[in-house]
Amino acid sequence: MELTLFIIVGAIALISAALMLIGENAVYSALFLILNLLCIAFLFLMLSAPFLAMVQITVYTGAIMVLFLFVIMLLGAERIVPTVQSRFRWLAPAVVIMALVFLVTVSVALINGEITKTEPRKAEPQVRVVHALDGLASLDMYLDGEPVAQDVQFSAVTGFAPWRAGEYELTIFEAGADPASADALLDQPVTIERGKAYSLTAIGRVGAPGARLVAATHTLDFSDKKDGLRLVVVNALPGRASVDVRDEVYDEVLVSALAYGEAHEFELSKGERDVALYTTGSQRTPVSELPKQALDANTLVLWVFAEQRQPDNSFTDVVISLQDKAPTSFGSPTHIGRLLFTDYVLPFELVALLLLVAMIGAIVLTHDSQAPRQTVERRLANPPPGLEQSAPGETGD
Amino acid sequence: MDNFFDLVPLVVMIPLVGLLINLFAGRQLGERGVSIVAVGASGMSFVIAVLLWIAQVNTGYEAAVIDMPILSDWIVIPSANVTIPWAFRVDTLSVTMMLVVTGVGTLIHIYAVGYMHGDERFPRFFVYMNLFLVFMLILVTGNNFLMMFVGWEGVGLCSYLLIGFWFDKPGGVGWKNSDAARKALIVNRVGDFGLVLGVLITFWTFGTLDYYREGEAPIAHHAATDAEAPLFAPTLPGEEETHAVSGPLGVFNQAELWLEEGGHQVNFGMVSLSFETTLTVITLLFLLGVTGKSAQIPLFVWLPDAMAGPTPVSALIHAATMVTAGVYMMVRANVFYHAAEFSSFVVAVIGATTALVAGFIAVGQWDIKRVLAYSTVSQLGFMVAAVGVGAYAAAMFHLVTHACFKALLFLASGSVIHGMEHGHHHVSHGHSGHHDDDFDPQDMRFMGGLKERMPVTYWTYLFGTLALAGIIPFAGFWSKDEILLDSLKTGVDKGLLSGYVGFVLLVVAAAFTAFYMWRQVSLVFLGKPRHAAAAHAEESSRLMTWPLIVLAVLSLLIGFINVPSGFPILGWLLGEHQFTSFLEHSVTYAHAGTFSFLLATFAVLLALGAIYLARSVYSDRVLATLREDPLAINPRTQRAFALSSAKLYWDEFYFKYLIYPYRNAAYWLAEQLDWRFWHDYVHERLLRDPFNAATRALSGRVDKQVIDHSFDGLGHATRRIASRLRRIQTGYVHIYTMSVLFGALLVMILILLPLIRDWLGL
Amino acid sequence: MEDISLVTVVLMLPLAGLVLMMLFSRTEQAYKWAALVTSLVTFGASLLLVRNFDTSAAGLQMVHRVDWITADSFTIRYYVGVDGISLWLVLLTTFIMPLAILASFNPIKDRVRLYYIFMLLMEWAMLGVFVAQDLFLFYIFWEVTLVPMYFLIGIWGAEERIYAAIKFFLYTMAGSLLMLLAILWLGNEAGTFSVPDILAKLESGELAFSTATGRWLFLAFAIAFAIKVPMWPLHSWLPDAHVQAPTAGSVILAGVLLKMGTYGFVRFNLPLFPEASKTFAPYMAVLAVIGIIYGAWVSYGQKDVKKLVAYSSISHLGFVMLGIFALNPAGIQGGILQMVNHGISTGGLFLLVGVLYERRHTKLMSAFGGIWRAMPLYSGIALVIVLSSMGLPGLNGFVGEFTILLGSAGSSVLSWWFTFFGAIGIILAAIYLLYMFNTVFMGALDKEENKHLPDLNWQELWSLVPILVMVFVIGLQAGYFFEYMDGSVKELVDYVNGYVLSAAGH
Amino acid sequence: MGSSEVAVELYVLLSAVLFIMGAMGVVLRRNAILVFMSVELMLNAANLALAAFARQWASGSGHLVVFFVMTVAAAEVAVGLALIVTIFRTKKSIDIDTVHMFKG
Repeated sequence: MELTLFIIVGAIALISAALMLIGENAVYSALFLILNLLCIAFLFLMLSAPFLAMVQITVYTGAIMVLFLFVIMLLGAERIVPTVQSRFRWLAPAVVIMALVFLVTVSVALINGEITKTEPRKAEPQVRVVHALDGLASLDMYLDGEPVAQDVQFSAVTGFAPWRAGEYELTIFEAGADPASADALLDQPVTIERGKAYSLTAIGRVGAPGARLVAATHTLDFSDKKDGLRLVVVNALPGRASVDVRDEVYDEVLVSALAYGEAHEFELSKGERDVALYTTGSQRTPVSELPKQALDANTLVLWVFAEQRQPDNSFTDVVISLQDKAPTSFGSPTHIGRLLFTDYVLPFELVALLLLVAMIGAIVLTHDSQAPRQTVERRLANPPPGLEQSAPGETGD
Repeated sequence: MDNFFDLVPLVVMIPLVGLLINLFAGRQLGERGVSIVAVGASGMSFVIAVLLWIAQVNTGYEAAVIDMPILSDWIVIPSANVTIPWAFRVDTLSVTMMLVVTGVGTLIHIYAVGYMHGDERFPRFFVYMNLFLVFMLILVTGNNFLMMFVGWEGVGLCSYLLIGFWFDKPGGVGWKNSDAARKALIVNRVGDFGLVLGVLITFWTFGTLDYYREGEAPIAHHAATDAEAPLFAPTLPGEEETHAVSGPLGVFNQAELWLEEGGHQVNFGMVSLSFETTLTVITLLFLLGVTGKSAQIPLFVWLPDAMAGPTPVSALIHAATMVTAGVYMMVRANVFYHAAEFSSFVVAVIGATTALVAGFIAVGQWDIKRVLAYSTVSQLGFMVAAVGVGAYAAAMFHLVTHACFKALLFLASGSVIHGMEHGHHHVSHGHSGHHDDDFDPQDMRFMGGLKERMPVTYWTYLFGTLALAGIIPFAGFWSKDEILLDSLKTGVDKGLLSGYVGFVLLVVAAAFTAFYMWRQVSLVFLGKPRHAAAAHAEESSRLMTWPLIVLAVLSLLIGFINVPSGFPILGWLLGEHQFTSFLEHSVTYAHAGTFSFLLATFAVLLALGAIYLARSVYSDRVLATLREDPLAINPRTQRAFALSSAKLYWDEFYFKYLIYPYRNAAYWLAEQLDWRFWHDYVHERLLRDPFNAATRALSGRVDKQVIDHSFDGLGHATRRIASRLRRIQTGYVHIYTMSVLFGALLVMILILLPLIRDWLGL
Repeated sequence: MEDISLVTVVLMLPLAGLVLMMLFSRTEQAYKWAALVTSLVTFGASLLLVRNFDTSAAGLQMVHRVDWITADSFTIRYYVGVDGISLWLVLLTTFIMPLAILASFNPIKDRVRLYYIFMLLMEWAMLGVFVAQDLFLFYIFWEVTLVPMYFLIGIWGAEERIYAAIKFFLYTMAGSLLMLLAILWLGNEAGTFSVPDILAKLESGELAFSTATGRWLFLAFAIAFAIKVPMWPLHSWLPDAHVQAPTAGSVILAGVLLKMGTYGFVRFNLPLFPEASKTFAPYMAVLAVIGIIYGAWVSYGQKDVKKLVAYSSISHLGFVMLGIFALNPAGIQGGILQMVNHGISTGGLFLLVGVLYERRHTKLMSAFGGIWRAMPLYSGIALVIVLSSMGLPGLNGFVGEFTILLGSAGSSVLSWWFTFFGAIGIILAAIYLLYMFNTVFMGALDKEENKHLPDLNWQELWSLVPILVMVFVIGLQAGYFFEYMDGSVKELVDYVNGYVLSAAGH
Repeated sequence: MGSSEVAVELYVLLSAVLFIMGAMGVVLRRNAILVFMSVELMLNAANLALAAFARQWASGSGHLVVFFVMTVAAAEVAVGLALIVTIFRTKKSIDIDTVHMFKG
């Protein structure tokens, strides 16, 4: 499917480029170029670079090409037929030979280069915060003092945010507390690696010995499974030392003997599921039940089984269930923006400066102080004979 | 009393301050102010030298090493173990030299005030004179060879500046003076080349350049038998170590220890020599330095020319002090020379030969100062020969006495020249319109009969002459006698050839000395004036005559400081070998000779005979009608006189075989080899043209099309190159882009080469 | 990102000054002064370098290291710092520049703005060469120095300036291309262009190349540097460039640019290719000694003062090369000090020649004579500088030459013949310098047009006085200067010799 | 690698073809504006390759470089077109063969 699309778009790109090159009329050439650029924008999309595609369309087709068209129109240079034979007739064959050599070289490199065999870099790690800590209305979470999320309500889950890989000290505070002065409610060292996403989950009950932080790990790799999805189950029930998760429709145990505070990740095929939680060994009454739900392929699913103590000291079950598309930051505007303002600030500013200079330069260049505007004649494709003669450097013949 | 030694930097500093004042404020101060500053500086230095001498005597001749204030160590390279400090050494040898330099220097400064009166660049002259004192004192007070070298080259510089002081005299004289100055410095540099190499080897042999370290006393081979055991018991440096390390000892004591131990091997760099051979090499290289500075064969040629400078300069630098630096250095390094027998022999032969050759040449000169110059060379030959035969004390003694009487002679000759100029001025002023261009106030042929016109000058000159000729009881007698005695003794006692050779040559030289000096006295002062200028000459001013008188007295008396043992009456009266025993504290191998009545009588009689001979050749009758020298007329001596007069064609020889070839080779190298061939031919034919040819081949068509109008056929070489280079830049965007693409493609292929190779299965 | 190091500050000051100058200066006068002030401020900042320098440490100091271009297989860094080897050369550069700028106040009347822009650009690039510790960065600065110099010669030079400029450019460029290849090869092998990193890898054995490779690389670097020095027989661009360049151009060329070559040998050739250095040391020393004698000899045959001084550079830098390839602390330290000395003395000589040229518009020695009479102040200063160049003890030239000879005499790779012939250079220097001094300054003032030459004006005087001061300071207190280089040079020598020993031990 | 994705080699090949087409345009066309457009084509070809490799190595840097290239291209076009306009004013032609002032 994608290949077909690629072939079609690529073909259009090639044809439009060729037409642009051989066109006699500059306006047509420009239009073909626009088409070509649009094709490339499309290819960008296919390469999961939506931002670039947008920029390509707005900047290139929108701004640059319009400028081209303006200039062509302004100069009246739509049609230009060479008045004299080129001096360099050997150029064309030479270029063709070079082009062939180039293409052969590139092909050889592509065939022998084994680009695809190189290990792709793993995706950037992602983190999110899950609040399942009973007795705390909302919390702030920090990794090495840097806020991950603030003011997270109980049973809420934040969206994935990209994070740098490394080892961190994970701490949570009561919402609004100053991490510098206040004591952390809980802390836990975690390791964040590339190619993984983490649901940083606070579980248990505030002040109780069982309260802890769990970094539930999702693997961000779907290359080997077509219809698979990854499911993470977290046992956040302080009272249940070990639970089983059963699928009631297929009557199979998805997870068995999940201890308190443990997160288990496993793969599942897509489909509809009706899941309940039992104390290990028992099949009688479910501890907790999930509503029936459909699980899609290529998603990350998180189930956190927790409880909340009511004012009357009874416990209510709280099940946090979430299904996300796998977080791909790659190519997105946020991703690019983040890179732009961190690692690439200097080049970014340089380019900005360059643009400014170019702008001023263009103004200065076109500002013709000597000649009044009106004298710019419309010189068309066929300049009157004699003009060629007056070009400097030619006078010596 | 110890603290007095700390004054030694002042000896150098005071003239330095003096010269700075005169340099920056000379114009404002006026002649009077400048003289006061310059003479004052020199005089204060002398006073301090005297204080140091007294301190020496009172502390039992203990040597001291004093660091330079203000400056810290000069060259320090920790990783190479190089430490060369700015440090002064006060010991009997350096104090002696200080006294001579500042004492004679002060007198000459005073004299110069009168002599230079009215000169346009009066302040500048005294700046140089003080600068000379600074360097000379650094030379003699420095505690290491490199500091000595500072002074060594510095005095050479002053000599250059002062010889060329009148560089702008009209009529070609200015150029002659400048050339003389340049000759002096370059010839000295040749000597310095040897000295530098010697210093380098010294450093790598001993790991230091210090003579002695602080608190270290000289030790001698036979120190054990000496009643006065060394105060300082040196610890032996690690002898097993194969390369020189900076040991705790100065060079001389290390040398002593190694000599005593025997069999020491010197290893540094790629050199490996026995210690004795090393010493021979070092001393021979030092000797090259000495021949330059102290005007010995083969480098003595600069000194006679150096008389182009003002007379006080000749007296101070080219007679009394600077030229004796070589002697001082060899005496300083007496430990080395004593150990290096072969070098000593060479030294003795060179010294004695120089003494004889210069004495011979002096006979044939007409210029009053030139005679004295050759006389100086000859006397320096005596001193060097003395070192060569191991008579270090005698060499120093002769140095001291010679400083007095030769300074006296030069100053007196300056007084004569002054008088002659005065007379000439008087004459040509009186008969305006008539003046002879041939007149030269220094030519003895124009003089005569000045005895009556300039009595003070005459008497002082006579004193100087007698001292130089070695007539008892004048100073020259004592010192020259000691040298002759020592060389004979070396020959007889030790059986060394150098002693015999030295003695014979020196005796003949002594006879020549007496002869040419009396010839000079006769020509200048006796008989009747031979020129109007001489007839109208006038005695010089007090400022000039007083130093003459003082020096004359010194010439008479200074010899008594070292009366030989066994001399009747005087020895008992004045003490025997005072000077030698004074020096012994710092010069390890200074030793005194016993007076030989026979030899002394022989020497005096020889001198008197030579004087008598001179008196008879240059009798009043001859002098009255002198046109040519009687020796030049006499067929028997004609040839010898011509040879002497032509200075043995020594200069001509150098010019023909060294200087012209060097210069012509320089022109050839500069113009033909470097410029025509290397610069033009190689560049254009071998580099540029093939490059252009290649370019043409690559872009033939472009070339053909563009060449016609971008090439200016009449352009000269430069423009041609420029336009040829331009040719590859046609200005056509196509060509540029094409080349860029081509280059990019090449780079790409280069990068992908391994892959392509795989693909092709290579 | 690390803190901005002082070295970066010094390096960027000329550039900052340049920008400010272009933004705010309007008149020619303003341009002159802005350039002067910038160079003076840079000099001041570089003095802080000396103050902050820790003489007990051997390695790089005040390092500033930022990744610049990161690729998978290599990294190019902005990596600057000073150690004992480069410190005084940085100082030399910042010292010479104000003098050169001051000396241009009067002579440069044409395209003033552009001139001072190039001057500051030049300073920036030269400083960059001396502080860069990344081969790639070094190469960039190395090439950048060519551009302003090319224009300085080509626009403000004498009659044959275009020829000289092109020749200068092509010769240096040709040499440095080889160096570029070697740099790329090294960077590719080592995965980094930073010299300290490469050295670390060499030492740990992570990076190793065969003896033959080492020698080829050595030669590739050596040719680039040798052309710059220039070593005999690659010197034929030098007289052209020197003679045609404007005074300040010659001063910079002789004062700093040539040092880039000798510095390159010490900085790159010795540590990177110790085995090759030791193998080639005698051959390099032969060229050095030939250079010493040949340069001095040819100088004596010149008729043009400026050419004489130009050729004397070949002789002086021969000494430097001799010292460097003695491969012992004394030789190398002497060499480094001699680089500074030569910069000061020969820079001074070119300033002096410039003064004469300004007045008479000729550089032929025969056109002068007796100048001392007409211009006493000028001649007095000239005397000191000539003497310093001649190596009079107590002045700077001597200390360098003596230490170099000391090193070469004690060198375990050079035979004593090198010292012997090197020392002959001392005699020959006196011959050509005194010939020059005598013909120009001494003798009778017999040419009418020379009789009323004005003495130094204030710009000329103040461009010469600092040189005079340094001549004495270095000459009298060389120990102070050696103290700063000692640690670094010792480490270098230990490394070179240690490497050779261990190689021989196998 | 997901089979649904098109192999990176294809993208690179496409980019190479586009690039060399652009190059041919630069060398062979004489209309300055067309030359310019060919340059744009080359730039885009390069961008395409960059984006493809960026995906391959899941590196954001590739995208960033593409972004910068685009920006620089915009600047370049602004200046370049300004130049063309200016040259046209003086030369009354935009045939680059008539403009060879870059001669050394």
